[in-house]
Amino acid sequence: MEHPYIPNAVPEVKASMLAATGAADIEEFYADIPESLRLRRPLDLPPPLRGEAELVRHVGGLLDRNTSTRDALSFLGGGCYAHHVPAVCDEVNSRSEFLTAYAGEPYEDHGRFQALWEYQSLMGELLEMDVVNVPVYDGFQATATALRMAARITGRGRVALATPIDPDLRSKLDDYLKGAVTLGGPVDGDDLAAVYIGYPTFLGVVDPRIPSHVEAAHAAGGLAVVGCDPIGLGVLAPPSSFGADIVCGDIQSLGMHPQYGGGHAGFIATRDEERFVEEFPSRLFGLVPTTVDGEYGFGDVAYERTSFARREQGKEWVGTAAALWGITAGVYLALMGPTGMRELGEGLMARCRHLKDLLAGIDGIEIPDAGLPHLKEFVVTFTGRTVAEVNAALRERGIFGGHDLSEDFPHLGRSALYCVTELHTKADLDRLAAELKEVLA
Amino acid sequence: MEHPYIPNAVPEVKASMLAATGAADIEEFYADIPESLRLRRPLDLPPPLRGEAELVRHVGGLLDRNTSTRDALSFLGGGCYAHHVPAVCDEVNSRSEFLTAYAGEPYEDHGRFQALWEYQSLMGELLEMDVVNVPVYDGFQATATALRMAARITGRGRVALATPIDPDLRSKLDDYLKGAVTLGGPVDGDDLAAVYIGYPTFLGVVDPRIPSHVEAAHAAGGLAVVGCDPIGLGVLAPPSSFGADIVCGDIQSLGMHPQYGGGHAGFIATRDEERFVEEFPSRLFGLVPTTVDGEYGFGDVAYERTSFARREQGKEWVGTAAALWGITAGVYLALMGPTGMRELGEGLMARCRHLKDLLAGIDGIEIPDAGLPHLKEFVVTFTGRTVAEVNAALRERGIFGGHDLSEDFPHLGRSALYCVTELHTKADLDRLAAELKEVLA
Amino acid sequence: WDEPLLFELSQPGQRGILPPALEPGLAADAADELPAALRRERPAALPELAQNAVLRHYLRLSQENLGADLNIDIGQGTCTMKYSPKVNDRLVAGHKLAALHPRQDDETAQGVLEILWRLERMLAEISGMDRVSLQPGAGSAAIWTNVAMIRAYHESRGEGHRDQVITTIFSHPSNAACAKTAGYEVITLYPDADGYPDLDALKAAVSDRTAALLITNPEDTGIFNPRIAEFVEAVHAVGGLACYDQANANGVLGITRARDAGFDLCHFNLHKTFSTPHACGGPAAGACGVSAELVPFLPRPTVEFDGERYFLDDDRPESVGKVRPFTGVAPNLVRAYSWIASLGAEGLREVAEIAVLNNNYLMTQMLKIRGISAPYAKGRRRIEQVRYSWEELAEETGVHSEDLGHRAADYGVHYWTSHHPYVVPEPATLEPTESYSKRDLDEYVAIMNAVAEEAYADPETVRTAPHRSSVHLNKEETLDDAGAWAVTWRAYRRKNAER
Amino acid sequence: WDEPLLFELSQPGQRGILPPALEPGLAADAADELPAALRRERPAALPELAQNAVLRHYLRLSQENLGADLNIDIGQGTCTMKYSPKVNDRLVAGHKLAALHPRQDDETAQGVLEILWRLERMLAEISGMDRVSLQPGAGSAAIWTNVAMIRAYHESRGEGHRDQVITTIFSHPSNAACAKTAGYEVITLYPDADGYPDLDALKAAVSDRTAALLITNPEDTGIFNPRIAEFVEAVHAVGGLACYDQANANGVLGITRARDAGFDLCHFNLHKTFSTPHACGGPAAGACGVSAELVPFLPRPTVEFDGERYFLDDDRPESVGKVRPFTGVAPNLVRAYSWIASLGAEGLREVAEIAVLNNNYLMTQMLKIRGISAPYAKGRRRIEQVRYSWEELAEETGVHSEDLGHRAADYGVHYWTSHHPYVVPEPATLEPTESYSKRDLDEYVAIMNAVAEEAYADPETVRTAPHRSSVHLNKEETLDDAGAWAVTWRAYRRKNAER
Repeated sequence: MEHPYIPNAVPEVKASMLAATGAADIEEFYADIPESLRLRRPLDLPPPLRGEAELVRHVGGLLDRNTSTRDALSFLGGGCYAHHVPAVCDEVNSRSEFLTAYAGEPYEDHGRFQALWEYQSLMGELLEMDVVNVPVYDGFQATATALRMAARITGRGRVALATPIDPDLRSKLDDYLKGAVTLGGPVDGDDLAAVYIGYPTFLGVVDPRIPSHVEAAHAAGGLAVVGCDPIGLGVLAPPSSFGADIVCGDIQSLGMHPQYGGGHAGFIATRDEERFVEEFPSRLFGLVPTTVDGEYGFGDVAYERTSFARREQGKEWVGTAAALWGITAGVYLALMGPTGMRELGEGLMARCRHLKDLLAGIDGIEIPDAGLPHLKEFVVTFTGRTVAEVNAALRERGIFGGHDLSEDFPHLGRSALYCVTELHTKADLDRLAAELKEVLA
Repeated sequence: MEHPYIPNAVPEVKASMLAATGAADIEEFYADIPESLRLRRPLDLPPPLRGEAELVRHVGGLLDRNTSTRDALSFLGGGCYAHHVPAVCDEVNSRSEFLTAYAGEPYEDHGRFQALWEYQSLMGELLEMDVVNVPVYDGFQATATALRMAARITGRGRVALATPIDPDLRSKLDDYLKGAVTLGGPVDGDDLAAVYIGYPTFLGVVDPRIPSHVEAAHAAGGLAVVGCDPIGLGVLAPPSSFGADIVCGDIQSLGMHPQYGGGHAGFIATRDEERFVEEFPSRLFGLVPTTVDGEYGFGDVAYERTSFARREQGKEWVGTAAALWGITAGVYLALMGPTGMRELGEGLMARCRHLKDLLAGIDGIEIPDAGLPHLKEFVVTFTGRTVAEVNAALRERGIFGGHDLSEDFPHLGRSALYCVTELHTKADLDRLAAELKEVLA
Repeated sequence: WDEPLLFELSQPGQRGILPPALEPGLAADAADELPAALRRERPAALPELAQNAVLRHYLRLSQENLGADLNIDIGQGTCTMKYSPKVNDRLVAGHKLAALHPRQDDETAQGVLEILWRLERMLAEISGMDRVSLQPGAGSAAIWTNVAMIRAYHESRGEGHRDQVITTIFSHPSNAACAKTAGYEVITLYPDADGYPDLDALKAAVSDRTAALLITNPEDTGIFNPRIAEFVEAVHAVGGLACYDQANANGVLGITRARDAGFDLCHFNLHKTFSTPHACGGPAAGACGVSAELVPFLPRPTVEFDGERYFLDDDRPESVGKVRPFTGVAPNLVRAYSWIASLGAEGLREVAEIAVLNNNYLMTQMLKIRGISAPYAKGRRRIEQVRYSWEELAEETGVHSEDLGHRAADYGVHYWTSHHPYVVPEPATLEPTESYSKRDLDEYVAIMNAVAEEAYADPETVRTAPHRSSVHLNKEETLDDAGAWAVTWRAYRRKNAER
Repeated sequence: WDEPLLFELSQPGQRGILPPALEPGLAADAADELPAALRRERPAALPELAQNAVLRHYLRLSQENLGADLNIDIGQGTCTMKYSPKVNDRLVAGHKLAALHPRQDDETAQGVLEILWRLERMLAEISGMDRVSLQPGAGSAAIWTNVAMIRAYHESRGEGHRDQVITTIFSHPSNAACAKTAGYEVITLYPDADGYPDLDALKAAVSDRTAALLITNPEDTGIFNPRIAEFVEAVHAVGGLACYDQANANGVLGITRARDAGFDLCHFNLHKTFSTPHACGGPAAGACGVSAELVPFLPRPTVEFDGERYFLDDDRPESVGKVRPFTGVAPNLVRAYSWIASLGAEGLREVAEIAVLNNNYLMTQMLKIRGISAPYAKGRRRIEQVRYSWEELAEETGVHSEDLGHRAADYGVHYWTSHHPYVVPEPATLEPTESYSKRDLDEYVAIMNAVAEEAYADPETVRTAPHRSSVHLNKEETLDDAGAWAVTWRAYRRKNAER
């Protein structure tokens, strides 16, 4: 039976093509593979589901066993967020032309180049920085590379961590920076390549001391690297305004569904100085004149930096990453515009404020940083039951409680990171408070 | 607040445009509407859900209250069918270019014309007929028009019904044919414009007497109008092969989701004779040479027939109908090909056979036409409980039982029309039988 | 793309999709039950293509098409080519609507029933009518439904002798054609010097044979008939019904209502004013609003609410019955509901006002173009559209309106002339709706201006357009020649072979 | 389309989408809590556009793009541009995956966890490896992950002194670059006369400083190295690890397996061999297979099954840790699973065989074109791709490979030259995969032939191509000039103003 994905499997076609090549059979093409390496049995795989309907039923049936954040009321965050995804974002990124293109030249793929350059430009406006890269894999990779860039730019080897960071990010940094950059220590000293600042921090705080960390780093001759979730920048000052040299983070919030962690893409932004630009490993698309006056072309800026051009002589390495999410984030920012981003930020802080106030009033709950501003996440400490117990009880009630911090941040006690988004109505927040009150009673 | 759907609501823009028109305010444009006709209060509508996220939650929340045929195991048919819809069908009909185009000329909408002409051609091959129209609204409309066409072609005014038909279709015909065509009576007589034959019948039977009805109609100087669900034509002979003059029906089976009745579109097919073609009220796209040699153009065949061209002098009337479903049915037939249609038909009959055999063995069930061939539907008669009782019990068990015929076909007793599709696995059919056994025990 | 026909791409043996396999225990030969005469002998001569070949073909065809999402689609006047929000498309794509079977028990369809019920109330408020049927498949089907109700109404009162329907030449052809199909004699009113339907002619036409007046307002000219209430009265005076074709309702949402002018019936095209996508010409959706007297005749079933649950009511003895299968084009009804819900009363009024502003702004700019005019009601405003005339240009250059439209296609836009007959000579009908920005309108005018100037400077280029489209001018004569027309590939091949 | 930049389309005051309104009871001024220094003062200078204007812009840009669905996309050799089935896209688009949060309790994610678990077993069988990590974001990230595991492995055995990694020039640049980034000295082997990496050079290079060999096979030339097992042995002999870059696995599915040749690690690009869409350059997905010895070092968490439930195991003390957030690019993992599930063992083998048939057929036809050659291993077959050379054509016409590629864009296809350095002069790399039909391949060859003939007949036309694309030749020098390059609109405007 000819498979719909393999057109030339039709026997007559196969035969005529074989004839054209002069080969007796397909085995002949494999003549260079020694018999000792040949697998002479069929792969041990489940029987195929060739009919599309059967496949849909099988895979769809498995996925249906999941309970999604649309099925439940979720307060999970911690690096992945269920913000609203505008329908136009999904529409654009599901277009065949974007979804199935790859690495064409600026000429046949003008649209892709323009869309990604526009993404860079929109992020540039949000961040008020002149250089933004084509997305890397995720915020982890962006952060790791930003810190390596800082080390290369300064010729120094230590990065101080000014704010609590995601333990998973720490794990990534430990691996990726090994042998090149050490992490920790004071925001001081002539070995200081940079200070890394979370804005907000992993625990959701917009720390008023951030500008002083930046100053301290600069005073020591180091750079300030600020990690941020761009979703807040409608109300939060762009890090460049208080002196950040490199800004990095994840754009998942800007129009990507959570996708069980599949919606991530990382950005790195700097000023437009050659010593910064030359240290990017990733692609940077640039606007360029063409042979036709007034026409906009696009191409790779300073391509010789990259490992594509110079293999191990390039900066770190570059490959396929997360371009489609860059295009999507561009669509998101174009839809939101300046006013949308401001209103969204205000809405996040208002909901966050409301939930903090509600929860602070419940017996058995403390909000450690209640007095500090939070964008959309904050820590909730349970004085009695464990987070696991509370979350299990909430799950029974159709609620996904906050991310359990108890193991990673033992000094916080029985704590969880609660996240609100603009999708939470006041009634949702009130419902959480009411259920928590019952659970903790 | 400027609504995203109304760009020029921006006050400055509004003002500049007003200025260009020389009008003082928008009221001026309404000067011709007498004050007595003006609504001087706001419409009494619910407050708007301007934010897309709020809208999605509201409408999505309402829709989530439905239990779909994916949530339940359904045996409903009777004119609307949950066949498998290939992903490529959905992909093509959700393309902006097709979804939001309308009535452009052959030049800017060449793709639409070609896709619809190809639909006509694909249906033509399935039916082995040379003329197929751009889809009308649904099978009801197609049938009603086919019968009016038969009356106009023959100059006679009565259509005999050779097979049981959907009571809803009968209702449509009673309204639409009133004053033009009478329904009923023998397949004989010099007033006989046509005989109408369901193939299969509304009750699912592929009636072996069909060719003899065709012969009888022809003998009386009338036409044979055959209504059919094209999904079966991979195994069923095309009606043209046994002499049908006009074939009509609904293409919902060919790649349209049920959509609570929103997936219907009607076809009418005839031989390529002027006396037939000239009686179509609907559009017929034709292949046409252009000023460039060898180029295929497309346009309207015999446009002067239509009410677009000649208002009440045209044949019946024509308007926006269901073109996108025609394009989709074309995609479906192109994907299925001759072998797919044959295999599908064989699969339907095999499942139908299996279920008939299973149910026939259950106490309390009789299959009235068990001995006749059925494509995908057949009548099940309950000797004890009512269909309503059986269906309520099945619903409790996550099954949608067959469509209740008790009221519309009282002579069949407590009967229901059960439908299988290629989506039913053997296990599904066995499950129905097991549950029915319990329910009827 | 220079995309061949599907049939030319066929490669025997290839498969686009495979149906589910027959499991053991199912009879592979069940089709052998069929009597020989009803068993297909030779497979259908469908093309054979791998899945990506089918996809590529249709994607390329899609790119050879414009669509409201892609261009400044203001040239299909009377069609109300407004933005169809993508979010509404996505709302109806999920299985909670797509996989809903219309014969399901009402208990399992409460969500969609509630939406239909709410949509009916919204449209009743917008039209001022008492009840609204959502069953018709589109505008012309709604006109048919209204005509059917009119017929049933008169018959129920023993006035089946009323055999005339009056309409106007600027009302959609389906008004005349549906009335004719229902057995009525059609009387058509032409415009007076101001472009309004002639009231005197109406008064002369009405009689005890009058079943109804079917009329649009504003008509396709965009001119609102200020004496519309008098038209209604004149018909009522003789016992006829007044039926309002509100396909062109976009300029009057929240401004004026059908019932307030005395109409007994009206209809909306939900794919026009209420934003559901035009889909290459459907599926669309129509809605028929009626006053209390006509309610018994509404198509069945209606959607009812008993305070706890929603249900379909099929027990309506005076109903005209079914005008289409089941309860209507549900996905478009949900889209229309979503669109109204996203705008509310204030938003709908803004839609109307901006549509009218856009139209009058566009008219101001268009009339600066050489050779164009806006016949009738000189110096007066228009509502939501304008029927322009290129008569002067045609006389001076020999280039016709149709040619200009073809040439505009070379610039990525187009327009529609008008329905026949061309009462306005060399017509072009533009309707900008509320969806297009000032920038868009200015761009469209610039293109039209360029094309018009070209008609004066180089008429041949315009007459032989399109030049940059996927295809060139058709040799139209083939389409009206029964010996040559080719509605299908099989007919084309046969006729070609016979030549 | 001649589509402007988004910023040029901005119309102040327009909105593309509105966030949810603040309900009563929520503090509209909550942002005032922020210290002044951290409060945004002026709004971001983002463009302001209505929703349909944003949509139209991006739809037009999409139409100015090719994509595997639209063209005969065999010109991006090494990229395995196969058909990405639409059904798989639709399976991952629903909320049951899209709205799944990666921090959900495993109990609520059993469906996706089962799919990941099953996919790992499938890929383990296909590679012969013991376990497979699905966490890496794409191919280069998978290479990095393998290098990180190699480093951790040697360190765990007290052999941290091993500081050299050996690779080949026809292996993907990321092999060299990742090794360098991890701190290794990189030794690169060049091909011998037959195009194979030089075994003698390898034997000379290995030592107790050797951490690993990172090698592709078949390499980008499409030539399978028959002595690959000897390469592995040579590295093993000095205590090094052998790591197989299986980005190019499409021709060997079910034919030969990494572990069977003795490799300790390998990786697949799921967006290549396993059909997930290329998405303009990601999101993609990588998979790292390892032998039992390397299992402790796999990224965490792993997906485990206790016989009843699936769960994430984060308690892996020797793990290299996280290489990306959470558990990988879940939608692509589900797509890859679906693709394998739809083909099975027999289908995968047919994929490989037809990909290889297509490639050798294509080579036969391509080599008939004037001026082209396939360097190395003359007269021998290739596996899934071929690196061609236009050296002869370039010498005879002065037209370079890149120019020919640009000209091909005018015909709606394109090709990619090669990674730098151009070891093969004037390279062009074609990989037809199993997705394209004979007809497609013939069409592609015909275009290439036409372009090559044109290079001889009219070299200037080819050198100045593209002529029919959305855009013309870039003035490349701007891109390397720090005073002129413009990575963002704000930089462009600033530099323009400064001029």
